[in-house]
Amino acid sequence: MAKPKLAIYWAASCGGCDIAILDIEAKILEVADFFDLVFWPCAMDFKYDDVRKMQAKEITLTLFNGAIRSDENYEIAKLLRDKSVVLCAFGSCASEGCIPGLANFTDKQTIMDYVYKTSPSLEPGNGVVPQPETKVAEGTLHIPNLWNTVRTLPQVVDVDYIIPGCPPQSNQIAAVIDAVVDILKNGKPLPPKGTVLGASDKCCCDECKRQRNVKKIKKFIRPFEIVTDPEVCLMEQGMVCLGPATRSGCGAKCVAAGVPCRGCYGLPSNIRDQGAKMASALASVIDSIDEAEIEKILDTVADPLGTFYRFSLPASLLRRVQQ
Amino acid sequence: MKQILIDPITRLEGHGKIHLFVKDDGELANCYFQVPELRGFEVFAIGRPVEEMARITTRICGVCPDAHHFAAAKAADAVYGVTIPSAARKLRELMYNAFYAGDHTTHFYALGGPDFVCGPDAPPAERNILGVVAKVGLDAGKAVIAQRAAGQRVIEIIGGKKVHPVTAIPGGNSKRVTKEEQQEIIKLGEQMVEFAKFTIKVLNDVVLANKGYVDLILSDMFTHKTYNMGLVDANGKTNFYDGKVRVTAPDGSRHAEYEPKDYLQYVAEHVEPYSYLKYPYLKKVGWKGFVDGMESGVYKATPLSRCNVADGMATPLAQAEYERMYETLTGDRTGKKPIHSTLATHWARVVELVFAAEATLQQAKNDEITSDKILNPPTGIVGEGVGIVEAPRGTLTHHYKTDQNGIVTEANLIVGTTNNNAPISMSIKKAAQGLIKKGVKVTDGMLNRIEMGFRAYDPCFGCATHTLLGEMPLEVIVHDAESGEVVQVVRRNF
Amino acid sequence: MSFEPRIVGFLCNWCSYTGADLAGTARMKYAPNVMTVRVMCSGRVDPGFVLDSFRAGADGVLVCGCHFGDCHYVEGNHKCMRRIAITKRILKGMGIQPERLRLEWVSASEGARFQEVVNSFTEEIRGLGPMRLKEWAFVPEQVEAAAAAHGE
Amino acid sequence: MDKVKIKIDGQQMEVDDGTYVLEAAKSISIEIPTLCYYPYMVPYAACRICSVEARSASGWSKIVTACNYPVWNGLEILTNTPRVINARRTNLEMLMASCAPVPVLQHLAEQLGITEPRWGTDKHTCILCGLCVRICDEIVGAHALAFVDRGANRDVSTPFQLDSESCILCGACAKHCPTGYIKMEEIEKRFIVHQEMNLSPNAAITLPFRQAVPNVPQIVRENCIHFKTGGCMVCSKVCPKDCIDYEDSPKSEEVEVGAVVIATGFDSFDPTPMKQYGYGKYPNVISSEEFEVMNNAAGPTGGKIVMENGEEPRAIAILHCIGSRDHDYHKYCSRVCCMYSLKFSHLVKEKTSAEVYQLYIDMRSFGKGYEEFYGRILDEGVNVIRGKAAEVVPSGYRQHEEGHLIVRCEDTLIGKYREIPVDMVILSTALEARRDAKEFGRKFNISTGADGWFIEAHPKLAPVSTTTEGIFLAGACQGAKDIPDAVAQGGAAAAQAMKLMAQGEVMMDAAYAVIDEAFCSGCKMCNDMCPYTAISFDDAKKVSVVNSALCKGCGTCVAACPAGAIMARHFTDEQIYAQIEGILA
Repeated sequence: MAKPKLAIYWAASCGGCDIAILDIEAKILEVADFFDLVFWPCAMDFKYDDVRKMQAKEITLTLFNGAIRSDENYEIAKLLRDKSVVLCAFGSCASEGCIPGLANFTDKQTIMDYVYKTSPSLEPGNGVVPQPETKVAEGTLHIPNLWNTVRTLPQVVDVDYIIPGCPPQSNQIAAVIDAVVDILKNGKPLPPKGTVLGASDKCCCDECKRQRNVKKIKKFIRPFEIVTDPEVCLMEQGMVCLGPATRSGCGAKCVAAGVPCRGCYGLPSNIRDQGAKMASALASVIDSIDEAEIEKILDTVADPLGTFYRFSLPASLLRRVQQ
Repeated sequence: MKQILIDPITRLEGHGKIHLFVKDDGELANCYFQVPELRGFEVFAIGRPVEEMARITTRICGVCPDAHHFAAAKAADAVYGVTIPSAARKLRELMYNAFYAGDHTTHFYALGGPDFVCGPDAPPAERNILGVVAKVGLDAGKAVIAQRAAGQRVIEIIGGKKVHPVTAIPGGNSKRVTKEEQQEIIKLGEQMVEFAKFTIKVLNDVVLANKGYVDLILSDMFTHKTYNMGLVDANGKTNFYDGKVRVTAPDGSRHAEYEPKDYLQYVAEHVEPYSYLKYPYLKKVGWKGFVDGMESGVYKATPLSRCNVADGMATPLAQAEYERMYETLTGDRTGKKPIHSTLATHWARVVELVFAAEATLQQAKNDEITSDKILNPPTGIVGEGVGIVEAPRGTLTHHYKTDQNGIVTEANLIVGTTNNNAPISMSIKKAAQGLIKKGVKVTDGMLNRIEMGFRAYDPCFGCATHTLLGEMPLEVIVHDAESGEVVQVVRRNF
Repeated sequence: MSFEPRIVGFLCNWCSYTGADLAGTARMKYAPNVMTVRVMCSGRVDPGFVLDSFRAGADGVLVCGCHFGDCHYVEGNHKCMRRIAITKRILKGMGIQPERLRLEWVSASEGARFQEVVNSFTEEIRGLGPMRLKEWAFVPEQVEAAAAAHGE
Repeated sequence: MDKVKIKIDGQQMEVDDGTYVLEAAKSISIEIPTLCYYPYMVPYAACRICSVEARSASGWSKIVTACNYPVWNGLEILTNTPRVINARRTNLEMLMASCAPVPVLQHLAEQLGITEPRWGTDKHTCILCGLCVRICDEIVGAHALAFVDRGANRDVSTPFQLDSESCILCGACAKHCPTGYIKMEEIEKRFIVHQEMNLSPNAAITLPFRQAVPNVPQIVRENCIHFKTGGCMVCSKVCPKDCIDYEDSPKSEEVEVGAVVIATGFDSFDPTPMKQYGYGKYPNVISSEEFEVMNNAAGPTGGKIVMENGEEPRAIAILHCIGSRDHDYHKYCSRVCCMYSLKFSHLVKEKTSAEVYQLYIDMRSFGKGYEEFYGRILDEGVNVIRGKAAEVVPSGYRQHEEGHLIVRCEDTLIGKYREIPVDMVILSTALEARRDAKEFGRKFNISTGADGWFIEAHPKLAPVSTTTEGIFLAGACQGAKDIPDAVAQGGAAAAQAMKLMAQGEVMMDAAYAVIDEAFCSGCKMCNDMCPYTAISFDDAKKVSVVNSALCKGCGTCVAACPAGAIMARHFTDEQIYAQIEGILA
């Protein structure tokens, strides 16, 4: 029988997901052996046309990483949706917007203005701003239109599964691949649509080895302000740690390394807004009933929004900042 | 007039495109290199705590997140005006060298390698890592993967995570390294050094033994006499993690040597309307367009540039290889005379690879890295800081201004590959001009040569991800600029 | 036609909800703009509810609980106060006027106060004007149109 | 102790050896006059009024002072022989030589038939018996009094006639001074009425209040001499059952119960702020509670209805709705005032011949037999005037009405302004919630309404239950009500409590929180969240667990759970989000 076709595409992302795939090391050979890799921009060349020429549902599995930020990203997303049996949002960018999603705190104009008009290292007196369309002596050049709002893959096309993480941890990727191979080889049933793969239902604390006792917070501290006790829950040491509101699967590596979780594995199944939930939980453990004091304590949270929504802004209830 | 669009070629922030405009008579009219994506990290950095930038900017590039991690961390240290404990500094440097070793390896074997090991005109099917493996031995492929794995493992031990490390915070590191972990790193270091030696051998036997290659390297088509930029330590030797930025002129004379915080006096960025990516140049020389020479501010920041500006390498094997390179290509082993041929960058990369491996092992053996004293919690705040490291693909600058709470109010980033934006454009154009001529049909070999022009820079994302499947296939569609109808399609390796 | 604010009111079962009832049985007239959701305690109100209300098109959100010391669950209202405080910060950061979220203490016997709160809040929201979410929904047509205009 | 046989005025008796004659005589109730005698002190024999004749079998006889002459076997005492009378007369005449006007002495003089004291008389009132000095020393232990000067100038006083710091103002000296030489301030009669409400405000031994349970007196340490000086302890000497325990003090005991009935009752409204009625300004304006006390047969006036000056009033006005049905004070109707006011007029009519005026807004004689009672009052000739009293003023400005009060009001039935002259005004004050009801309610997690009464779970369906399981309300603490209603509600509350106890199990509200182990990662965010400590941590499974029996379903832990692992049954996130979606659709 013909090998199942595998496609891996990235839109607005950093490539870390692809590196993570490579970090499964020797297993990558297995993948190459089992699948027919029809499409992996960073591993091999491709033309959109070639994909367009494919039959609908010709690709068995597409791992799509990266957020949707330009017409081009969107085009490919639609294209791959049509051509793939299973479309999988791979990594934080595709599933929830991730760090590029922080752009939803601002807008395209502000970014263009800063980068090409106010950045301190600009050519003195620069008046040039990149244009969608540029006439040069020899003809016309185009660059794709940038969107004002970063979108997640599920927001623009129908997605079958989600593999969270920034990036998804290699061991999880390996596990998912085994599962997929198992399904394809032995005709195992597919998991229900919308299932989150390569992660668990619990939250980061489940994998965190630190001691947890009582959470009562009088002042929030930042990761560098103290030499942390390696044994004790970082939040109980006063840090804003998103672990409790973050899906587990990462192995709680960051907290183990002494820095608080920032939530890259996305929100657990039962909640709708990672930031709001974290905020609610934090507010709950603030140790005061005096309004003024509470405000004081909240002031010690550096950049609450940017922390609560570090990875999930475009997927949050409000999706972007309102002007 | 016809337009040839090579799209996409490689990923910096997103894809890159090459436009070749060909006159009806086949003569190349012009060539444009585009980067069609923009993220705006500088803008959404505003309002974030500066210590978080080391965890945010890693997402600029998942291939060299370590470079961004440290550049941002160093900037943050500066913002808080704190000196990190020497143990922390050693850990960071150790991790960074290990990262270099892995990164350079993959590029040399997967990307640059094939062109030489197999020859630029070898059939594409062979001209990839598998071809390399065939030439230099079956285990090479596995060795390359092992080498990557080694680098990633050291990063995981010190940085907490393989991709997007997290442990560098203002004032030092958040994670201690245990004695057991140190032993593991030492083992990995030894493995790296062994591999580095093997790489030198490959370079000798396969590349330098072949006069044709040396000529190709030295050929004018791949030569640009630009300024060079790189970090050097107190002794003027190459250092990736820290030091002063040294810039030398095409003639080898010293243009400048400055502290990171002064970068704005020396570097500025030019903008073209057809590309989102800016074109850095030397402020004091000025932007003169896409031209080289003493008068043009265009500079390179590549492994070769780093060798050109440095007085040598800090480790014995690397120093030996350094001298050999200069002797072979300039006849002056001291390295006073800069090398301008782009393709020599591959060789320089091997020199750095050797240095990185040696340094990793050296530093891993220092027991201080297992110290508990790895964090000086900052007390005061300065409110502004610049952090510069050498990313494998060029000098990486992070610059932050903050309020009294260390919340970023202004940010400026000059990313590794960006430095080489202008040179890359020039290399592509020069290669294309050399190849696309009246009456000449565009062939696969030509395209590869064009590609060799920019591949030497190892533009971010063009690199590590090629390990398995060999060198990037390429397709060129030559079509009529007016009607847009396709007149010729050149495909390769599909 | 004039703008009629749509306000979601989260009312504590023991105080404000009964207070609203009282206002009703006492035949007090007050603005019909507040649509109520009964919760057992203001401490049940999750910032997510507030954000989702705005997401779903509310112009304002009113949360009512028991006066301090009167909470049927001892101190649910204190927890509520803390959560509302942080939620206001989130709204501010998200570019939504924090005034669109109001926390009031209305006891079971304060039907009149409930009337007053609802009326004043409704007027305040009327003053702030309708709440329009910017680019929340993803509309392919718009994007494709833009792309076409863009010439790609 | 061995007994001795003695004879007093011919009566044979046996008493303990060493007993004083006076005590012995008292025990067989033979009167011997005394002035300086006080039973709990060493006799002093200063006044010598207690002189008696002592005889022996051998026949000799002599005059001795009974108070300090110990008995011996075979002693015979005669208390009214001419010789004895003569001795007493002489002593008295000597005392009268300086202290003629003292009533006690006058009285004795009559008994002894003295008309003209031989040595003349003088106007002093102190007979220098020294009783006060001895009491202050021996009993009170304050040592504030002493004899000063000597001879004709001898006197009892505090050192140097200055206010003594040693004096504790206990009043013992004044109380026992036989001649009334030492006086305490006069106490107003009105004040006595108040005093009687708790057996005087500064008494050392009192009942906390009438009908206190248990109804036994207690020592008020701050008023007790013993706790000031360590002396006195007279009460312990007096008490025949040795009940006095100075060491006893209030104790609080913890009792585990399954149900609580709250019956804390009401406070009565203090009319002082209503200046127009002059309460506290005019002594004959009294509150209904004070009037009740006055009516008490055991009360200060022995149940007599009298004015401040002790005279019987000729006209009494009873003002309804003082503090209730009043927008400035309580809007509610206190329900009981109309009826007790009618009862008052009935009592007045019964006990006095005074005219009674009832000034009311509406006559609310609801309930069994009430309306009939109202009718009866009318038959008794009580004047009922529809119209709330505007003010009470002294009638001083009119010649013929000295010392009386004028009640001004509008008689809304005849539509006329009236001024009613009366001697006494009774204010029918409102019932109001106990001042500490709010904080008390917090202890039980029950809330109070705007007017301060405790709120029942449901006005119709659960009138005695509260929003807290097992806590019930009885009587006026839930709202003003009269005795029958209070008793009825008390019964109901008791029954509810009994039911709980009989069941031995409680019905759970279906709305409580549950933690889904599959989603809980044991972050412990919720553990300290629960006011009922219903959440505990399962160390084996590393998850938090809700004890559904303790959970009250407030849902604050649900809002707090960052993983969405806790579900509030019947108020789930899904349900609430769906409501939001629905109402805004």
